[in-house]
Amino acid sequence: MKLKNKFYERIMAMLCWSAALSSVLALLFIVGFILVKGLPHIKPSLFSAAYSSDNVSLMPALVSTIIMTFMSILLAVPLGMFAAIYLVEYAGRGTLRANKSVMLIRITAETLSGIPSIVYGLFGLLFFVSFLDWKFSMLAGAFTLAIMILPLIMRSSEEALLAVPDMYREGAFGLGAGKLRTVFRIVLPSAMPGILAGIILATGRIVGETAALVYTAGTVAQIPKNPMQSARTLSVHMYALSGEGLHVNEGYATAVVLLVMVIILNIASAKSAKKLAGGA
Amino acid sequence: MKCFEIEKLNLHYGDFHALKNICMNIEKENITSFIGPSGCGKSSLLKTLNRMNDIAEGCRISGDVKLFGEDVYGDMDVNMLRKRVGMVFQKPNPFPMSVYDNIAFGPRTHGIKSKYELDKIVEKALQDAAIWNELKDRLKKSALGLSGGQQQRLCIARAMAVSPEILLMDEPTSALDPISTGKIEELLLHLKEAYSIIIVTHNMQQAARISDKTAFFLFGQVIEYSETESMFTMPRDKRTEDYITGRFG
Amino acid sequence: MTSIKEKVMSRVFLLSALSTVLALALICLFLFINGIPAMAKIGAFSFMLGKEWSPSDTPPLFGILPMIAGSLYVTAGAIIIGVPIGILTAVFLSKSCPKKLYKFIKPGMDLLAGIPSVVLGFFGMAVIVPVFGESILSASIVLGIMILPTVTGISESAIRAVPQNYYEGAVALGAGHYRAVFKVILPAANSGVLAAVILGVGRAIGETMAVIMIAGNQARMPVSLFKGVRTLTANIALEMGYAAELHREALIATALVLFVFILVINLGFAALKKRIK
Amino acid sequence: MNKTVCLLPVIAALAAVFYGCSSASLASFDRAKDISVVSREDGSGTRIAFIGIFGIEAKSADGGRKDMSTKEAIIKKDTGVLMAAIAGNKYSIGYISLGALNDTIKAVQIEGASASAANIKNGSYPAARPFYIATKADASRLANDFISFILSLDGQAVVAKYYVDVDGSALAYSGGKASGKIVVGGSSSVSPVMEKLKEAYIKINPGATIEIQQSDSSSGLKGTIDGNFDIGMASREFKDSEKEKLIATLIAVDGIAIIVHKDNPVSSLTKEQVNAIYTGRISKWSCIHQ
Repeated sequence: MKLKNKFYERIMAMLCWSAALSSVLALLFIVGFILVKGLPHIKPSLFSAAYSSDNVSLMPALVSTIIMTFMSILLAVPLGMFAAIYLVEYAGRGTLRANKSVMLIRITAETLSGIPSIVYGLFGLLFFVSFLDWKFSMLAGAFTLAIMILPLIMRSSEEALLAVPDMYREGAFGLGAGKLRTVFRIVLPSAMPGILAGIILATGRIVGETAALVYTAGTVAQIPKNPMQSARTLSVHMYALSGEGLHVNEGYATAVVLLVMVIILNIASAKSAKKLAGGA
Repeated sequence: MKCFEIEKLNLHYGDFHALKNICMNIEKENITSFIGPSGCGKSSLLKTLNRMNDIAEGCRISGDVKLFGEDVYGDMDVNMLRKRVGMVFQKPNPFPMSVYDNIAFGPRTHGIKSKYELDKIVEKALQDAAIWNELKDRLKKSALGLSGGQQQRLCIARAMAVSPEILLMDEPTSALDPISTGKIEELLLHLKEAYSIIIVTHNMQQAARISDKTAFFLFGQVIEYSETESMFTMPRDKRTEDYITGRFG
Repeated sequence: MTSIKEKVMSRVFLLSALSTVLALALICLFLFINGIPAMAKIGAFSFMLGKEWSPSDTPPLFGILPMIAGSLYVTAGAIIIGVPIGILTAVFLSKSCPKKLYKFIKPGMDLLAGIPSVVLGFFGMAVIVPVFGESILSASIVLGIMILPTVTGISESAIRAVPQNYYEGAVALGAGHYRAVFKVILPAANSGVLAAVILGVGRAIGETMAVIMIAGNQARMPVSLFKGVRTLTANIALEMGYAAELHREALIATALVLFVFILVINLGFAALKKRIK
Repeated sequence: MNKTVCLLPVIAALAAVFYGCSSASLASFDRAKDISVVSREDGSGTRIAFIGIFGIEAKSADGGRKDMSTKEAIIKKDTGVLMAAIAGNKYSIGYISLGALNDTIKAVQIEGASASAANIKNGSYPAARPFYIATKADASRLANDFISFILSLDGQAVVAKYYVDVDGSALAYSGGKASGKIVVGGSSSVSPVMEKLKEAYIKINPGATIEIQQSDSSSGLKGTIDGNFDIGMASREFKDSEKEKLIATLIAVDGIAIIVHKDNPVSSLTKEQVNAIYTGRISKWSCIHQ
């Protein structure tokens, strides 16, 4: 019987180590593959200002990605943060009516976060592009993305607000500060790192998004002059290149740039999350 | 007859010297209590006896501990050691499972599979822990629904289900109300014939009431170790006297 | 004076919170308005259970059963590959990983989670497809890798949330490290792990870009593990660009089916979680 | 010690994957293998033209039309992804626009004629299809100006580089400098040449901005009818419903090349064989005796 236990321990140790190892190997394999295929094609021409069918520059896509991210963050962060403030600070903790509304908002947010990006793309096409007649435009893309990342920002802001100890609030109330002043002066500043981590996580999702944008922001490869113009982000650019088939190498180079952006975002998010853990 | 022989035992958590040069022998089939102010190393010594300290980060041990003559830190299988030396913790920690599965977890771990045998073990363990009639009709219910006192007696029953030779108790009643504490003390007195019991406690009346021998710890050292009778009436060391009379905490 | 500002702002906060409800309502509204008429015209049964999808023929046939089956097969494949490895990795990270190793693996998993699906599609097309062909197997492997970080991350935090004294209780009874982890800690964290699996399912069934490149997109019932299949998402993405009138509404109805699918999975899980509590 | 024990199975598995990839391309061409047929999505102009040319559709008495291609065909959404699929699968067969040919894959001869612009002009290569642009009667001045540029000598010179230009009294371009913005959307086969034409036109008329939306023929025509696009691009004949609403202008003729993997010994097929492969009547390479 003692042997059986030792056998069980040995087997489970092997399983856990192998699983972790295969996860790491999968990651190294993918990143290695992208770097091997993409790095040789990172040339200055790739970053020239204008896109043309000969010189498939990704600069317009890079600029559009930054603009698109900025627009969706501008839309989603205030909404998400205010929603989190309502859920944590204002929703009457005891009253039944408030609880029901809190429950409704929570379930809605959870459902929204589960919706596939292709369904968002379709909704964007039906609502923003044709119903509101914005046609294929950055604005339509930004609004669609804003709805997509809203639950993410709401949840991370909520967690950050809940992490703020109650004694801060009591201290402020004790000094006669109103609820609003307490929230904006005391609670938000100390929750900011957590909210920032959430925003960066959301940016990571925007950068990697394609399905939702193809049907809302279109696939035009020039730097848009105004929000109503269609534009492609880096991921959409990579998808379009693979479609045309003439510039697959530039597609891999775009993948390398995408990977670098995701790495930078992850590091920034980890840093700000650490700041939250390191004391308000 | 000795169950544990401890010679020149030193223990470090990182650079904190928790136990300094402990030498003592613990008698079989009686209750030995460890008393002393918090942080004096009594719990650390208890956790050394069944190697629970191995889990603690950065814990280094020197010197030797023998269980019935066998070196605990030698090539003895640690899981078998913990089967023979059961432990009950300060805060009751039943598993988030049914009462039955809690008790049966130990025997199942050590290879007992047949339902018939498990039923017998569970019933005997709960009867030994004097809680059978309270739980016999809710064996399938979750253990987390029980009261603090019931949960602790369940943990004692769970420990006994693997039929250990020795029971280590780390302040078992400090989290319980006086009535449950009384029940557990009565239980320990009853269990004395079957198991050697070592109990760490803050409650000196408890030590005086139920233990045969008592050891007083201070700053990681054994100040005095003798019959409970003489320890509480004629303490040899002044520091023991000060602690017993409550002059310091 | 401030009380007016207070009242106004508390309204603003409430409205922002309700914005999510508005968004969901709009999505449901537009999907139902555009999807339901098609279902009615085609006939809900022949649409959901029809085995033949050929929209450009005259008369067109709109049966999405092959795509529903395709989505289920691929998602099941992804779960079979992604969930066990994910949970085992989560146990490894939370219970038996040396500190210095953890500092590398954890950011690695976050990076794996951040890799865009189009990049994974490229990887799948260039590495997995030459070996296993455009098939359910290839799609399952790539989707398995895609949901791996999600399952690992959430399972790990669920495992870490289990109180340490359960582990000590088990070990004190003479249970080995892994027996204590798998027989006490993991069962205690089951609602967190289940949430991780449900999120994994949601992500796998909702994936489009990677699936289109490697799954073969044959609009017929799945034949074998080594043959390709078309998922609901691929069906939408492949044909949405050019679909007209009824065909376009049929695709929106496909999105509606997918949307209801996800809704059922999430609400079912929420009910299950309430029952466990 | 137990760590190394558990490294072995994982490394062995990965070695197998690597070996799997490399060995697949080294082994010679096994004729007994199934043909893996690759086709484009339903709306693609290339597909509609391909099915028309090779007769892979059945016309029922009451005017109904049924696409007879085999359901086993792997579907690829764009030209590039289809070529990558052919290049990655030794036993595959597919079709693309002649203009997109490159050295990663091999084009086979049809009825004895190799796929080239010359053979299309002299009619020996049977698989050719028109490149149309579509406009509504009320098209903007800039749109008409751009179209007149395309049909002009300079426009057709750009076309001739890749496709078969349309003979005709191609006069030098002498259009006015119209400014403003037009949107050109549609076939992914026509988009590459349209990008070239746009770049050439912008050089002459910098005031104009032309936005190109790549998708496929049917969506291009539909977008033009709906007003989303000023000019639609299609690489197939117009349906009757489209003919009524749109003015079709032929700007080029493009061949459809049947492509196979470079290691595939087959280098010539008859129209009948292509039809048999794509309707699933032939499923193994051995049925094609060279």
